[in-house]
Amino acid sequence: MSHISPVIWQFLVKWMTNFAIIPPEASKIASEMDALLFFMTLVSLFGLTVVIILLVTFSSLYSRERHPVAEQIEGSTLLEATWTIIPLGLFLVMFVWGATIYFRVFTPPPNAMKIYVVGKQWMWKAEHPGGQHEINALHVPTGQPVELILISQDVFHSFSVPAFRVKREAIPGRYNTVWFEATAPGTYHLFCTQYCGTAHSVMGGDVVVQTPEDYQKWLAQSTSGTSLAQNGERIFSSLSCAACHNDRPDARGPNLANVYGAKLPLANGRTAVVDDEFLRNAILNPSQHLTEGYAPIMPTYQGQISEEGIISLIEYIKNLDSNYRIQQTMTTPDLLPESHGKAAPAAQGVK
Amino acid sequence: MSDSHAHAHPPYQRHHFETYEQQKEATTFAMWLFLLTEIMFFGGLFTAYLIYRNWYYPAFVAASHQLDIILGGINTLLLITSSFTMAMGVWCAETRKKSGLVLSLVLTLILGIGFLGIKTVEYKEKFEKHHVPGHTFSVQSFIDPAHDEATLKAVKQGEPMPDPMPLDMARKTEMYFSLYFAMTGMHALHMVIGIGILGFLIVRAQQGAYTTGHVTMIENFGLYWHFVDIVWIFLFPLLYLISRH
Amino acid sequence: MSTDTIVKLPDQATARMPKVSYLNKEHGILSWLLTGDHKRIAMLYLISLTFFFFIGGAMAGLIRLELLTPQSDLMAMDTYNKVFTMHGVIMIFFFLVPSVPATLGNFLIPMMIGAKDLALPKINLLSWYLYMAGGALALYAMITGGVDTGWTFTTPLSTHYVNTNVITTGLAAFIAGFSSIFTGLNFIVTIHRMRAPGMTWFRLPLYVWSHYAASVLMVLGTPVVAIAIVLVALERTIGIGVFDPTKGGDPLLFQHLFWFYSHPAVYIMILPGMGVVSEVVSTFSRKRVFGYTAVAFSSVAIAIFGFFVWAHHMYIMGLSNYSALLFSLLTMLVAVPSAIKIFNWAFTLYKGSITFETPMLYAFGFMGLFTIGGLTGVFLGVSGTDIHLTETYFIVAHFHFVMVGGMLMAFLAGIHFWWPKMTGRMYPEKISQLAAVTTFIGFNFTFFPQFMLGMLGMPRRYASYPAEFQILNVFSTAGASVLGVGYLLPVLYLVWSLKYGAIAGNNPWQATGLEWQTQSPPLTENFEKLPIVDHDAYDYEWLERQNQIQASEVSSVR
Amino acid sequence: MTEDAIKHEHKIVSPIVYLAIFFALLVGTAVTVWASYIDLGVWNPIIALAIACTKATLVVLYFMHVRYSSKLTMLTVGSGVFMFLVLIGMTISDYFTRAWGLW
Ligand code: HEA
Ligand code: HEA
Ligand code: HEC
Ligand code: CUA
Ligand SMILES: [Cu+2]
Repeated sequence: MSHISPVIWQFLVKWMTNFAIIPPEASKIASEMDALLFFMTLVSLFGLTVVIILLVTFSSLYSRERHPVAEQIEGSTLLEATWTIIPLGLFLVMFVWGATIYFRVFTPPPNAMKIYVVGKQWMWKAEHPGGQHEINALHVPTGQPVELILISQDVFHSFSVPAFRVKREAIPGRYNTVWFEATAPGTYHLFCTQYCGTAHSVMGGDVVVQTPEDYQKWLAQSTSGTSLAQNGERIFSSLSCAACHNDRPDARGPNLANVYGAKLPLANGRTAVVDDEFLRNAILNPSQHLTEGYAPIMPTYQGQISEEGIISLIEYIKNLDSNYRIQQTMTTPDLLPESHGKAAPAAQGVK
Repeated sequence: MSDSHAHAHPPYQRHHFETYEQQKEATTFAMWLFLLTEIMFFGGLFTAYLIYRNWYYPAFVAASHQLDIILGGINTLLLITSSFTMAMGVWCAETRKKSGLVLSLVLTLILGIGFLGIKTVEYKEKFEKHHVPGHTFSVQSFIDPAHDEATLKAVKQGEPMPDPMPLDMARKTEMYFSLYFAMTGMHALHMVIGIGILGFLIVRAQQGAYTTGHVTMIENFGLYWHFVDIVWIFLFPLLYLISRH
Repeated sequence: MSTDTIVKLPDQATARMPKVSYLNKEHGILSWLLTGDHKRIAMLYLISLTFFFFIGGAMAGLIRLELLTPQSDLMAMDTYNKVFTMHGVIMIFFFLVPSVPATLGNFLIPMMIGAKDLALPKINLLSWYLYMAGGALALYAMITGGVDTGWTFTTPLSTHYVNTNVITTGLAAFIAGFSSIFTGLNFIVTIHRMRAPGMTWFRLPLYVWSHYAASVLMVLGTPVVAIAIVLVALERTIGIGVFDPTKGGDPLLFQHLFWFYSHPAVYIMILPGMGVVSEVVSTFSRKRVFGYTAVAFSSVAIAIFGFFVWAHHMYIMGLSNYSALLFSLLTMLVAVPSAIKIFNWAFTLYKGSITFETPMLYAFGFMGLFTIGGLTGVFLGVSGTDIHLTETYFIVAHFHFVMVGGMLMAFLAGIHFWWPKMTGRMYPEKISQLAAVTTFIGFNFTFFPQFMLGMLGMPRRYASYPAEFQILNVFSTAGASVLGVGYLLPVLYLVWSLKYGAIAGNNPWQATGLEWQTQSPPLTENFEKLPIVDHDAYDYEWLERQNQIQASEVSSVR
Repeated sequence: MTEDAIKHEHKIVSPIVYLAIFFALLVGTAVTVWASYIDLGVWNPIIALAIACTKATLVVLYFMHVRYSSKLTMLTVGSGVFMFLVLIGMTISDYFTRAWGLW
């Protein structure tokens, strides 16, 4: 739609949002979604009108007063074919159009900035890579694709921002992702839309869209002092991951530098792309995706690290572009496992 | 089948049917439809099994090796034999051999009870080894077989010592046992119900109720019993025989 | 409203109710509770279903009252959650799934195919007892603390995080499920094996076809939800881990198993209603249903394709994208047979001779509202738009349009249409037309605003909501009170008509079905002698000839 | 009961057939157990299932008389198997494609 006449589209959207028929459009995908919704509404109105016209005209033309004796008609293959094929065709158009949007919304672009969101009964916790934590709120900049990596600590939740027209369930045990690019600064509703127990209806808050400059300011203000990666580094050392994952020749575990995004050959002969989900699994269920050439000796950390802790670890591993940092970890005395607890500031997320 | 009843209604024909044949077809068809629901009922469990077996194959292998293949095999034989005796029961009813019918049913009953008896032994062993899912579940025998009594006993009897498993995979054996108990439990429940009905049938057969030409009851029960047998025919290789080599 | 009518009643001055009928063949409560007669069982169902409908309706009233204001002030959030859960559970499992099949289907299928009873009368009675047991259990669960999982029992919420009566309610649904399996099984057997001589498949009324399709869904779908519920119960009690992510289970698997039943279940709910509409539209336009075979086969197509689309309830849950593609495509396909039906009904009116008695009004209501509900279902079936609309009031509006605007209207159409057959007396026409119009208006006021709420993003299952949504919610609540009146009216005047209604005679509507060719209320064995069928369904010319023959017989006797 | 009703349905299966099937089942059981002890790689479960299916088919056809039954019964059994496969197959379609693009 918007391709046909931007002016009319703009007008329509303004009009509809002013009369509270659609929520404000605050993301790139929103206008496309609305275009499809608009198209489908038109088609539906058309179909409904046809049905109503048929019902009304026939009822008045052939009421018993006007038309006392019915004429028996078997049917008409031609007519029936018509009303099979036309709706089917229209539905298929909707299907294809909708599927393109669906794939778009759930396939984040590679350059997206990642924000982790953990849902739990009954709050949303957002973790920015810079270490900013938010509860029941989310700050995002305009003009920058943002990928949300969602997980739940307990039951199903669903992260919904009507103004962005995106929504994704946060489920336990697995990362789900969704992305959007905000366009209009402002404050929008954030809802939990999957029923999750008693306080489901108050599990939500605001999404604050800011210009990139304001966003930078906000980032600077609300930093907690440690970035996710730094926190991850602490966890890495306090759980002695580096005992195996280092670049020494006799290391028992694979080198983790630059592993993120790589195609990893697995022991079962397949390969796997290392993404967030893979890393999470590698830490919790290490023997399920054995890396080629290594023994299944890595212990599971299930039950020892919280979801936030895992997120920090992942963020740390992602940013490992050399083993320099691991070396650092190993040689910094107060971060060494033995002396842990004495000097190291407690890492967040270790249970 | 009966010439004396050529056109009069036999006593066991219900009033709303036109002919006995219609009644028989209707009830048999109904039984088949019921078995259809049973297929779907077990279908849910088989779906779950298939998925988790693919995800956690090593755990499934290790856990399945905890089952006693001899007991499982004997049980399979018992069930197959009971299916055979049941089929013979149907034949006896059709050919109006009352004592044969009663004998077949009693044999079926005994075999069925034997199956459940062995199942109880197996369940008991799972309890003792802490392999019942839930609070008492323990992965000890998988992560540390060298210190597991039951495993040691098996090793003494000539079985190879299993390798210890990584903890995370060992924990997934609980999934195997969840499915094991859900599937064999549902199957055993069907057996229990079947045995209950069998008891009733034996009494009625003794009174000669099914050797007068009215065989649908026996036939339909036969269908049920064979269905339960079929479920086991699948459960046995799926649960007991994973990668035994 | 047209004053012209097709109703042909016997002369009220001389008319008498039949001396013997299924209603007075035997007396005493026990003769009802132990009956094998499909018609009596249908009446038992009718009474118990109505009871459950009003319980569910009372819950709906509470929901709407709470939503009058943005805060959760009428009741605590917990209570609200319990209320909508019980509303959903009761309305789905104890009202809508059994509604038309167990009452009208039970009553009519044997009569329509010319049989004396359903094939398995004892199983039929058993179904009712199971239904009552399940219902009692659900009420018990409700009284002793309720349950707050939503009617979808989503894991792991239902398995690990709520401590309300999940198992009791699950068991209730389980038992009700078996009741519906037995009903469906009975119908299939009856339709296959009990047809009167000459009643070939393509002479069956479309009502029977649609019940056949719905029964197939009941038999094949229900067991899967049964096992899912069993697994949830086992997870709560002994702690097996099939759906538990902390034990390596996949909570989405529960969704698969649940919706494998619960999507087909929506067609279990709508198909019998479509059957009613076929009968009503044909009778009141005095015309054969346009394209009989297409309508018959579309029922079967809905039943078959209905099994292939369940994952459209899981688009945003983490279903694989490719799977979403597949299920979305199949959803588009399943929507088409419904469209065929709607247009075929519309064209049944073409060159008919139409009158507008109450059943027909409800049928018109059905066609309009179901079209809206169905088309909005397509909005949800399209994977892209579902992202915005899912879990909002758009869904709530969608399914109330199809279930209340569609099926409940069809149920009322059927009850009015066959009331004379079931009781031997007519309902009062004027007031019932008023009730029909009231429900239509009330319905639209209640649920149309919810589409807008959904578009705006108001999530469902919310006890409190942002203030900006209040206006539309007030509309909705106001509409619901009108709707409530619209549903209370029929209860009152139908009970009234039992005693004071006009005596209906065999065939007040001059309809063609076999059920109309016998006395009303019918004999216990339905027909005096086994009917032999030599004409197609909806053959109004045959009826005409039949009437002439009878008239000449009567005059010759005199 | 009329004569043609009898020949129309209801063939009495002879005990010899039952016995033969019984032995086939016993052999089948033995073969599955035996096959599970040899390493056939991916073929192990396939063979186990194939044998189980054969055994089940024998039971259905002979013990349950489907071979001698009406088309309707066969159709019923067929639709049961079909829906069973739909349930499993379409559910698996989700699990199978979840990791698409990731290997
Ligand atoms: C009677 C019940 C019933 C019926 C019949 C339907 C029918 C349909 N439903 Fe609905 N549905 C429910 C009851 C029902 N539904 C319920 C209870 C839920 C919510 C469950 C919960 O989560 O609690 C739900 C949820 C639901 C969802 C899940 C939404 C989500 O959770 O995200 C989807 C998605 O695809 C959907 C789709 C459809 C479709 C495509 C149809 C189709 O069958 C509709 C077909 C009909 C038509 C299409 C109308 C006729 C067409 C015409 C007249 C043609 C018009 C002409 C032109 C276009 C030219 N429904
Ligand atoms: C057959 C199915 C059916 C029927 C008929 C109805 C009928 C109605 N429903 Fe229902 N509804 C569902 C099935 C149904 N519903 C389901 C499955 C859900 C989802 C549950 C879930 O999320 O888990 C739902 C959820 C649901 C919600 C959403 C709750 C939420 O998500 O927070 C709402 C809100 O408006 C609602 C309203 C109504 C209304 C106003 C009616 C009206 O049509 C009812 C009109 C009838 C009456 C008003 C009764 C009249 C009687 C009286 C007035 C007597 C009263 C007596 C006393 C007070 C003692 N329903
Ligand atoms: C006892 C040694 C050991 C310890 C301690 C250990 N690992 Fe590993 N890790 C391994 C081995 C061996 C592998 C390769 C085999 C495998 O995939 O399981 C591995 C694989 C991985 C992988 C998969 C990526 C790849 O390149 O194969 C990740 C990610 C990982 N470990 C992270 C961690 C983290 C984070 C910690 C600490 C919390 C940790 N490991 C602790 C031994 C260890
Ligand atoms: Cu979290 Cu709803
Ligand atoms: Cu659906």
